[in-house]
Amino acid sequence: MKGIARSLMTTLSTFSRKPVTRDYPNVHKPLPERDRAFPLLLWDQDIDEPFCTGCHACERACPVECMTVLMKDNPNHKTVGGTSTRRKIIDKFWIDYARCMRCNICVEVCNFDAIAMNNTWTGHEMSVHDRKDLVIDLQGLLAQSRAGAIKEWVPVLGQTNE
Amino acid sequence: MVTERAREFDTQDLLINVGPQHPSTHGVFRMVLEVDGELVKDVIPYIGYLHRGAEKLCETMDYRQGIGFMDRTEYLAAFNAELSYVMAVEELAGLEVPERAQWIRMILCELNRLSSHFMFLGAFGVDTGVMGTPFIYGWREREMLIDLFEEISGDRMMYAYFRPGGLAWDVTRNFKERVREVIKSSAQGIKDFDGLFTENEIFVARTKGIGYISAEDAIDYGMSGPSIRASGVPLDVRRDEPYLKYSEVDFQVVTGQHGDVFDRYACRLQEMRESIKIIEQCLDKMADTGPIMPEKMPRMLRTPPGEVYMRTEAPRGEYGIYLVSNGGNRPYRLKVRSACLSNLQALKQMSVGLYVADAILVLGSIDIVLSEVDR
Amino acid sequence: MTSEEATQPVPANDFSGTIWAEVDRALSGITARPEAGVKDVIVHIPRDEVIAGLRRLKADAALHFDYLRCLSGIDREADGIEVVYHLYSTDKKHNLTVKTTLPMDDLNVATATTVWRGANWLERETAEMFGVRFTGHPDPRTLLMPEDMTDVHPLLKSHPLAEIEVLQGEGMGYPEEGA
Amino acid sequence: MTTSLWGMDINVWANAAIRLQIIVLVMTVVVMGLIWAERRILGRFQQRIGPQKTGPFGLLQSVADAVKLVGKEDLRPKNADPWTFELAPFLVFIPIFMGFVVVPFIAGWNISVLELGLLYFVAISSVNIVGWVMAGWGSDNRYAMIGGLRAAAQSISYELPLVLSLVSVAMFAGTMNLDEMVRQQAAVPYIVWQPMAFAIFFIAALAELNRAPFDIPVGESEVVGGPFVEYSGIRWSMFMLAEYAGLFIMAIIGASVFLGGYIWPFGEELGRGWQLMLISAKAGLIIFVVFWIRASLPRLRIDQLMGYSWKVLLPLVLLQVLVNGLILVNGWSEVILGVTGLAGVVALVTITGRAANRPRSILARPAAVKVEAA
Repeated sequence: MKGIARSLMTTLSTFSRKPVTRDYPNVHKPLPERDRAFPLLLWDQDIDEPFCTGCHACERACPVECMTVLMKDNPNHKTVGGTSTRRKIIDKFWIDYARCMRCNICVEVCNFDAIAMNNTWTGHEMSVHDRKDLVIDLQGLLAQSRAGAIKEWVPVLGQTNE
Repeated sequence: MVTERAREFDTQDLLINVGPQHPSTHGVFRMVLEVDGELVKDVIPYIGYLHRGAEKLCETMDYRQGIGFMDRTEYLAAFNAELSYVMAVEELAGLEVPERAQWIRMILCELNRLSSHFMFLGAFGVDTGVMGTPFIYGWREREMLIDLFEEISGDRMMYAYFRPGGLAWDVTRNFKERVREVIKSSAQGIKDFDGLFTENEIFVARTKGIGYISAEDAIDYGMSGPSIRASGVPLDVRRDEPYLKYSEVDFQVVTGQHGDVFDRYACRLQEMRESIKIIEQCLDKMADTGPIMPEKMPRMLRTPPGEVYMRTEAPRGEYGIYLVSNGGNRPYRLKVRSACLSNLQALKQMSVGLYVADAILVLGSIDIVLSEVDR
Repeated sequence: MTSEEATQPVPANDFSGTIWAEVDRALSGITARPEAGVKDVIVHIPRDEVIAGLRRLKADAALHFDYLRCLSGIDREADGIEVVYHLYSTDKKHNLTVKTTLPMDDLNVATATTVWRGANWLERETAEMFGVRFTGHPDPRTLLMPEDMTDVHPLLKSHPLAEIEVLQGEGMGYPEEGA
Repeated sequence: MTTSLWGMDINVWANAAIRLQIIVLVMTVVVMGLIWAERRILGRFQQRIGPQKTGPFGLLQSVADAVKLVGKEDLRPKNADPWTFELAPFLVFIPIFMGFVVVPFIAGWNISVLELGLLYFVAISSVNIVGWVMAGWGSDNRYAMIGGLRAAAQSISYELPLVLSLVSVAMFAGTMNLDEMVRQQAAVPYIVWQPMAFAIFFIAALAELNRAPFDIPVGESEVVGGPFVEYSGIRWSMFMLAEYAGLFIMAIIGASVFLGGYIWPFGEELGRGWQLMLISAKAGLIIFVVFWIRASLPRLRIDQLMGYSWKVLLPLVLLQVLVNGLILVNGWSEVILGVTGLAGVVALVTITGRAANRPRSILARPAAVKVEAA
């Protein structure tokens, strides 16, 4: 019976401890900087256009082929009287969040630091009624960064803490 | 006598279908129990409900892309699964992993072992019939560990953090303090489980002496991990064929003596204490800064033709990756040697002749993860 | 080990420092061809003799390969299918890889369940994935695949991987794709 | 045939009907409260909060659940035996509520004072086994059938120690009238003279109510809910209602028979409200322990469960009856009763401990492969 008593005492000791419940939908725990939700595109606030040039690097590297990228000539390029140094720029971009497996490879292969994993709660709470709604277009992908609502973390492969 | 009676009353054995949606099958495992009253006469396991063809998929992906799929074959101990995979690639490509990266890998794998075993303790406790308490204890501690993994790798379960050659990026700056904090909380969790179960008479009466498998049988079935060590076979890849820095740390290979359900439980509990010891040693020996990837990494990793069978000790046993390369940037053939699959084969031998309730415990004590069994 | 070393085929007579000498002794009378692997020695044994060879490797006192780590297949396309046995000795702590090659038109090999019971499910998996028939197998059902799917062998290179379906439902797809 | 209710003289049957109606209504609320309490208490034992969203402290959670259950479709499996399946919940539900007829809540307030109240209670409370078996059989589900048969075996086995433990108290009290028994405890509750009977009563009551660690008929991890695996909606909620009403009635009976009911330690002069508080506190304590045990102990196996009843509880409680008889017939001091009772508790604990720690049938084997020093 000693063991049963010990077991009862164990539960009694947890009874007196503070509950560990996180009141999830009401209280969101702070997410770490590196948190990985779904990828989104970043907005170059200085020139007011996306960083993405539509180079297809991420599309090719994606293991699950969830991206579709189309590029166009940049109408804002210097040669045509604009302010941008980007000759090509993203025209259309779709990411199927339903298929994305959040492996971070697209971020690593991007040469322009134009794509990042969403590290805010908006990136996690994506439930929709129809799978179709998880295919996000360019506007949707850029919206959060354009509004400045994200402090992105773009990891560099093999980067150390020096 | 019995057969005569059976003829007289025309009795027949009852077939009970346990799973794939039964609460105690830990996923989508299905077994058909042939019972006579409450006694199990035969067990017919069915697996494959979670087969996603990870091996075939990896043949079409380059080495980096495959990492994400390895996570998904072993979702409770994804670091360990990744480790086998990236080490197989490193072994083939002849990559030298920086020392610091090895220490970090080791710490993360041992932490993952802790989190996986907490999950086992919780689920197994619920199998024995405690209303939810062990499960919440397990989740509580696992949550701490997972939060740490999230801080480091960015994801809670599918880390995709190890890369051929090292690590994707460095750990957080307060890594050591955070790990110390977390293992302190884990030690408390182990204490809680110890208090809840180890001496509890009912638990002892339920688990001791059932689900027996002898050392010879366990070896014959190819069991591994705590399931075989409980039978008294000190089979541990970490010590027999040390990888990473396991030869430089001091730890015990925990073995049981009886090969029953209780020993499998006790082995895991003790193994968690050993894991904490390993982590503490790693923290002491690990450098604070240093490279985590080799100096020169090719943009697209190619391996020379050849093959390697890389084995590591995952929480559930030997997680092996058989990687065959034909010189390209992707595996020619990838075989995942699943510890659970081999452990599960012995289920029938362990459960026949027991009560239905015991058969559930035996299944729980093997600690299966169906994504690893089915891949 | 650098990549150069790994690619260099070790001369067939240079297996010093490996367990090949022991294996050669244990397998006397059985055709066996060694090959250097990255970690373990690989031994090729013809199909007809492989089970006898495995049994001897297990029974041999000095080798005592009592533990079957893994059993799998490799589709070498025109060269047939290789059945690979990874062996381990729990007390002597050494490894060996045994391979046998089956020609594509005759995928039969005797079962290893008579040597290790643990080969049971591994062989079932290999059988359904590659279409290899393990003669004498006590339980030749499918393992991971549906019970009636005995004519499809997904891990063969000839078996196509399904296209990632662009449409995820009726009338769905990337809007304005290719526009 | 008239009797008095709130100062009015009314027909005795009408009186009973009115009182029973009140009981059923109050009990439904009490059961909801119990379910809420169990969830909150289990939550705290597991270091979480429990229901907290519906109403203050989640108090309305049970109401919300009840509304949901009532609104749910009442499913019946195609191959189920319609009559057995539909009738079973009532056969579980009604006997439990009929048990409330004799329960002495407070002084002068029970539905009916029966001279053989205790006998009536033990008789009526065992009828619901029929309902369990019917539910198990009628569902056409193998889990349900195993669960139903387990329930039958278990209830029959534990009925005996339960009844005999009450018998030993009745012998001591010299009456089976529950009201009378409570009044006799004004000075000293019976638990002092009959500690072992109380221990056995508590254990057997746990088993009778299918509570942990004796919840094998409904064992979630084995038979997935047992007899009511196929029930849904209102019928399922009737099982739940019966389960918690049974828990409550057992706690009240235990508090009345062993812990001095509404009388001890403050005497009979206490106001009715305080009496209600007192009995609620005592019953609440028993219920809390039941919840506590549920949060801590694993489930027994069927053979261990049966063995424990027949090999441990039954002989001990029979011995208690014998000792009681001996002492009462010879007119020895009550103190001997208390001492022997305590000795019995010690024996119970020792035997239980030894039974659980029996050496394994498997002998320890030296490691098959030599362990080398790490």
